[in-house]
Amino acid sequence: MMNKAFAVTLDPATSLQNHTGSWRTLRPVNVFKLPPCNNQCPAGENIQQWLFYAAEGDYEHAWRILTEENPLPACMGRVCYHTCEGKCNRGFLDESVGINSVERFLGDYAIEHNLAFKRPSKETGKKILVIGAGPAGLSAAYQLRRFGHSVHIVEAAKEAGGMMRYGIPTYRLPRNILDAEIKRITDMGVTIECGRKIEDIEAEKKNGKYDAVILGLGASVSAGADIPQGDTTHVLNALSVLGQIETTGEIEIARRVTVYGGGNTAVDVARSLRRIGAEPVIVYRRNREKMRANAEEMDAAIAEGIQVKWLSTISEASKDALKIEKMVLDENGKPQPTGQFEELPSDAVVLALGQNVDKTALSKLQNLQMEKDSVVVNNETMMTSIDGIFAAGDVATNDRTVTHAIGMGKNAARGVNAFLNGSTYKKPQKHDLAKFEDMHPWYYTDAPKTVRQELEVARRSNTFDEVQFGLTEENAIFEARRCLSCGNCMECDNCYGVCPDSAVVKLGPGKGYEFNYDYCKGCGVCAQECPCGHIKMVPEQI
Amino acid sequence: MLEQIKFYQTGSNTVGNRLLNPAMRTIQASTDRPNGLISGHRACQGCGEALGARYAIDAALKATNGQLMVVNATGCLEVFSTPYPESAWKLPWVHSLFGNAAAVGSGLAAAAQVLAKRNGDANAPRIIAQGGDGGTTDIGFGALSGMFDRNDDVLYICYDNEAYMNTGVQRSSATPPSARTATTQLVGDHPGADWGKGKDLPLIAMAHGIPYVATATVADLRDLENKVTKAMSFHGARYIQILVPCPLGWGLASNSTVSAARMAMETGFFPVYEAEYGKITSVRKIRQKQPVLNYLKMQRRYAHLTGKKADPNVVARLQALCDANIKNFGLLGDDEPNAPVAIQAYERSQAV
Amino acid sequence: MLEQIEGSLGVAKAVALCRPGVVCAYPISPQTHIVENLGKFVKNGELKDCDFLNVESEFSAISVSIGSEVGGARTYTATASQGLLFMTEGIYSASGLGLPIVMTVASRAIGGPINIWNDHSDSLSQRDSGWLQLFCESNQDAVDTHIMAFKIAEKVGLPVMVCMDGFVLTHAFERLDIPSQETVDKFLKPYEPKEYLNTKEPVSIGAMVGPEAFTEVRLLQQRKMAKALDVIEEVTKEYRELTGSKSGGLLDCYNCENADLKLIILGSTVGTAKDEIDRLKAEGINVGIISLKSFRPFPYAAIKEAIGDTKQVICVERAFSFGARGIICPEVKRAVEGTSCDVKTVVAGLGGRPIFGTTINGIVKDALAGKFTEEFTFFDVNADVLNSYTQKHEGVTFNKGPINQSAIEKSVKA
Amino acid sequence: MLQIRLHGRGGQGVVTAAEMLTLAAFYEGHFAQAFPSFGSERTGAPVVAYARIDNKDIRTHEPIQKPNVVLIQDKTLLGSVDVFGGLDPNGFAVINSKDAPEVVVPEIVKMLPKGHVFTVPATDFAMQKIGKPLPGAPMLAALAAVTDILKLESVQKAFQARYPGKIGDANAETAALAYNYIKGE
Repeated sequence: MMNKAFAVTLDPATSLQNHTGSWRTLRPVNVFKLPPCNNQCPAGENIQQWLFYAAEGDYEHAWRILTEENPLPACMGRVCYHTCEGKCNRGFLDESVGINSVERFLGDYAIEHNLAFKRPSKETGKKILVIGAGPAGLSAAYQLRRFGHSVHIVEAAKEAGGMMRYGIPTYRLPRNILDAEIKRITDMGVTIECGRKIEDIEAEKKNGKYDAVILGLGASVSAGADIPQGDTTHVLNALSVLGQIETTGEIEIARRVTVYGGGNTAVDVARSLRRIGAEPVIVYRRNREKMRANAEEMDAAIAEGIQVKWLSTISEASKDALKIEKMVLDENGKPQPTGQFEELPSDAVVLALGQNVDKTALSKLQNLQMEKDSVVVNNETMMTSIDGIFAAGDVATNDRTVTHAIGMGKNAARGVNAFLNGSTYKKPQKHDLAKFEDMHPWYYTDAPKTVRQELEVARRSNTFDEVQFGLTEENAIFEARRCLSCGNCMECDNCYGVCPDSAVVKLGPGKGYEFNYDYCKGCGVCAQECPCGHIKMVPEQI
Repeated sequence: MLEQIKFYQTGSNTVGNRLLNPAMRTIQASTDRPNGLISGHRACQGCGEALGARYAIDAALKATNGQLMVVNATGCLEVFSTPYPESAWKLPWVHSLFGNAAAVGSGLAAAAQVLAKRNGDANAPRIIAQGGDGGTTDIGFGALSGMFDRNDDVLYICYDNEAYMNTGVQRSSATPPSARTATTQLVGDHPGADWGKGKDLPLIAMAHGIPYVATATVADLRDLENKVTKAMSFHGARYIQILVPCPLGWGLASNSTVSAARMAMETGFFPVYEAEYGKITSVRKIRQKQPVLNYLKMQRRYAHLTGKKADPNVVARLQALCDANIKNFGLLGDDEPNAPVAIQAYERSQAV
Repeated sequence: MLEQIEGSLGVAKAVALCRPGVVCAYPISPQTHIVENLGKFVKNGELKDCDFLNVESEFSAISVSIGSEVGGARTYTATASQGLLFMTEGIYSASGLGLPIVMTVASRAIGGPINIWNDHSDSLSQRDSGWLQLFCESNQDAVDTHIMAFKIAEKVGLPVMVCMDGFVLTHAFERLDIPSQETVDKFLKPYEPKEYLNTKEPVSIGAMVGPEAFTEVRLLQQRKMAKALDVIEEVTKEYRELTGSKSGGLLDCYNCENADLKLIILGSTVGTAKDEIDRLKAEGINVGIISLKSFRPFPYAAIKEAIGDTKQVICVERAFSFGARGIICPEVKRAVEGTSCDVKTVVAGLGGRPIFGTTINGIVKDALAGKFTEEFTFFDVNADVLNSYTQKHEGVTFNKGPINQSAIEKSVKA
Repeated sequence: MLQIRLHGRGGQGVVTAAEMLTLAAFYEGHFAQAFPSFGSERTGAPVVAYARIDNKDIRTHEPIQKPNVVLIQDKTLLGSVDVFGGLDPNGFAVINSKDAPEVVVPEIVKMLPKGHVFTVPATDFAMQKIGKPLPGAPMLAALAAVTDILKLESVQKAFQARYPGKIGDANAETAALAYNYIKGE
């Protein structure tokens, strides 16, 4: 031991006795904001979280987080219209993150590695009947099973999958993928009974001693149109065309086909027909901006040589031609006839003007409140006007996408679970939206050009042959790593590093950070330099 | 696979990056970082110097495996870190005077080497001498130049906040033109610091032909750590000047320390580069070029250049200064710097 | 071993015998030969494990010394005059940090006007710096005092200035008895610093100390000085016993028994005065000489004892305090306060003006004749030189011979 | 105590000569002291050095005002510097010149006792043996010859000790020439 001089010589790190936290007038706190992707996702996927793990290469962890909200990632990675990407904050920087392709990669990874869902840790003994094995029903069944309930699905069609099987062409969703993801749900103990259409829901519930029922019926009936037509005109509906292609792999149809409609189904039909050698022309009464179909799908369709007649209605059909009337949009955006006509050579017409739910069984339910084409449900609990009967998917909404169906299925399961526990499900309050202005974009790197080009191809490949063009692991990680982690910690250590007072404590991987208020002087550098906008300075209560 | 993917969420821009291979992570990101300058010091809120000092000293501690001793010139850093009875330093540290840190460093290095030799230790502790820009570019300049001349085994770090902050923000020879200080006030026809004055100490250091000279800022931690680490791989005299914004002296929001330093780099106002034996070997390129006005706007010391009465000619001159830096140091794209090499540089490079 | 060598070389050899770890130098006359020789010793290997640094200024010389001493190495440097003043800030820092640096001051006048010759204005300007200041009366004294200085400094925990008259001693070529390395090694053990910077026990040295403890820090420094008085005597005793030397000590008395007058003298003038005192003795005049070796700490008790019951004391001073009077005299007065001893300052030998035996003779005769009527007198002033200016410009003339304070004051009023 | 004052010009080795003088005396067991007149003299300027030789410890450090001997290494100083100032009336003077003392300093020859003023062509000897105008060694040798206070060998040894090798030997040979020059007179 040295003989230290008084006062002039000091022992090391003795400043720790000086608690500079008392200087503070503002204190940093961690805030969790809702990333726009998550906010947008109809299935409520915690995208930022699963990208976080995907970026690390921990695919299973990522998949498990993903499947907390959505049991069908491999399917969704293909068929979801990924509106999340349209809201992605990265779009302000360069291009939005290819969330969908990473989801698909994770889904495929799980299939490839035989990842299974965990069975519930304990059984509740409650029985639930789910009607329809489409995305809503499967989602609801999966979530209910996770709660420990026993679930039985009754499906009218020959096979489970609903519109995923009978409404989506195989080039968008190979059936082995669908089968694998359905099997994973049945492996949890969910039973699916196919080929039976329940006519009397009340009786079924009562006889089967179900504690609750979820109506998961899809919109399986194509809407018709009143088109004056000759006898010989070949008019088909979209679902039957798609169903036939699904079942047989092809369809006998003329070369010149007109697809009538502007939704996703119209595009699916057109592109499917294109693949079997036809020359489809889409006729739509509004313009491109008003089109309901997914823009990427539409781009792909055009790229594949499919022609579109915008602002057109079919006023008359004959054997080999259609009489088309030109339309204009009025000030409300509604198409109005112009009285101008032209002729479109066409051997057949496929009507893709929307689908409806088969309401025959529903109409027998007394006191079931309906609105237009769907069942009225409580927005939070998803319960219909009848106690114990819930609804999800096409039957309960006009937003008839697979993603919506999955989200609604999940919500309905939560509603049922609360109902069975004697309470009412309340949706948790959403965090504030993570806005791009809250973030510190300087920190995010640009993609090197070569990698980006490679990715352009990869990102678009999922519109065609996925087996060949699916994302490589490299690209998936690459894409996951582009996530800005909006409003949520990505553990970049900035707060920990930039604190001039070493007053941020790093808790270790996955645990984030905490502030040491003994020393934090409240300068705010951590908040300023947090790339994600995860730190907020709030006034001290002095 | 993970390591091969060169594209990261935040690349090397953030302090840590869990996605980087551990060997590539910053020292500051580590939970067991040395914290050579620990909490409880009395620096102002958002002090750039406290931050820069911890960054640099921690990196040097790592590079020397803890065999490091520090000499500190009088100044803010000294005053806020060691007021009796508390020291914020965890490593051997000494303060003597304002203008003599480099020379005390020389003496300490000599002693360390002699003692190691006598005790049969293979490696003597390494020495860092450090001070602010006043202690470096002004009052300690002679001692520093002498240390460079002798090529003593000392790394001198100048924490450059562009004025005498400890005494209340007076002009130093590192104060940029037109900046307000207590001795270059915003009055008269030419408010702020005079044009045509000041020294460029990194270039002067390079002219000594010493093994290593670098500039860095607290806004690029990885660059800073790399430079300190690299500096410690050389023996002989080395110099690093780190831009450390001073919220008080610059009239900067206390949360903007790092942002201001970044802006200084991205405008070209503060060129960041390194040189070995008098020759520039690398330049930190501007990532997102900014007009100087964006830098000036952050700081009240330039309030006279951003308000209604602002003289656009002065802003233009400052922009020209940035443009000259960009050109001379090759701060953009693939441009290459071109500076003459100093005397004795070759000989020093040949010295063991 | 006896050698006929220059004083500077003798000092360099003495310092080398003390095995310093770091020697640092900036050249200034008349210190140059000391450090030139040390530089040579380091380079030719005579002085091993020592770093010799050529620095760019005295400010850096003291600063390097501070650094190396903080680093735990025995450290030596040397300077003079302007160099010492240029060091001043570091001088205070070194003592405040308690660093036992040994530094030779080859005493020389301070400019302006620039003057390279010997007087004591440089070393005495550092009176309040917190350093021990040991004066040497001969080169043998200088050799021995340097060796003792390291031990004293390290025991006390304060730096030591060894003050030897520039040129008069540094450049004098004389017979010197240089102790052997074995002897010095026996006397001076390898340096074990009380505290120093090292990575095993990290400390922060040089804290900022505010009003809450500054007085206490200063008191402890004063306490070290008090300790130094004993340490100087102990170390001197030990050294003398080991080597048979007569050097060192707080002060040295010559012919002090029953002296009618005592002269207090610092430095090389002592030898010249001794010869003159012997001549005066032959004339029947009994004058004692007190050679003041330690000016800081000032040995009040030893001075009082050395003066004894002598009624008249003259301090022969080679520097003074502008606007005040002598520098040594007030200290001596304090020492004999309450006695009837009369203490005065006689200024002589400024800026290299030689103090001859005749100068001493004149001082003694004037003193005994009661001619020093005031406390402060310029003795060896040349009225012709002075008048050549004052007469022409102001019409003022001074009488030949010593000029006292009131003559100066009167000349202003005239 | 013998007090010697040496006069010369910067660059002629005046201070060295004073030192060598005391070193020679040291070899013979004497106490001796040499010191220069202190100043910032440059080459060519008049330089004075002093030496004292005694058989007891030399305590005084005053400049020599009353020398017993003056050594004048450069006779060009004679007109400009009071080289004989304070010289002991019984003292000695040695002047570097090939001319006779009566020619060089007739008044001094008259002033001092007979045989107390010598000249020696020290520079000539130095040029012969050393090849440079360094008259120190022959001047000291002349002093030794004049006063008998030192042996020639001691002077030679002093130079050989300070300049080991050729230069020392050359100085020694030069010294011998001067010594014999005086002794031969």
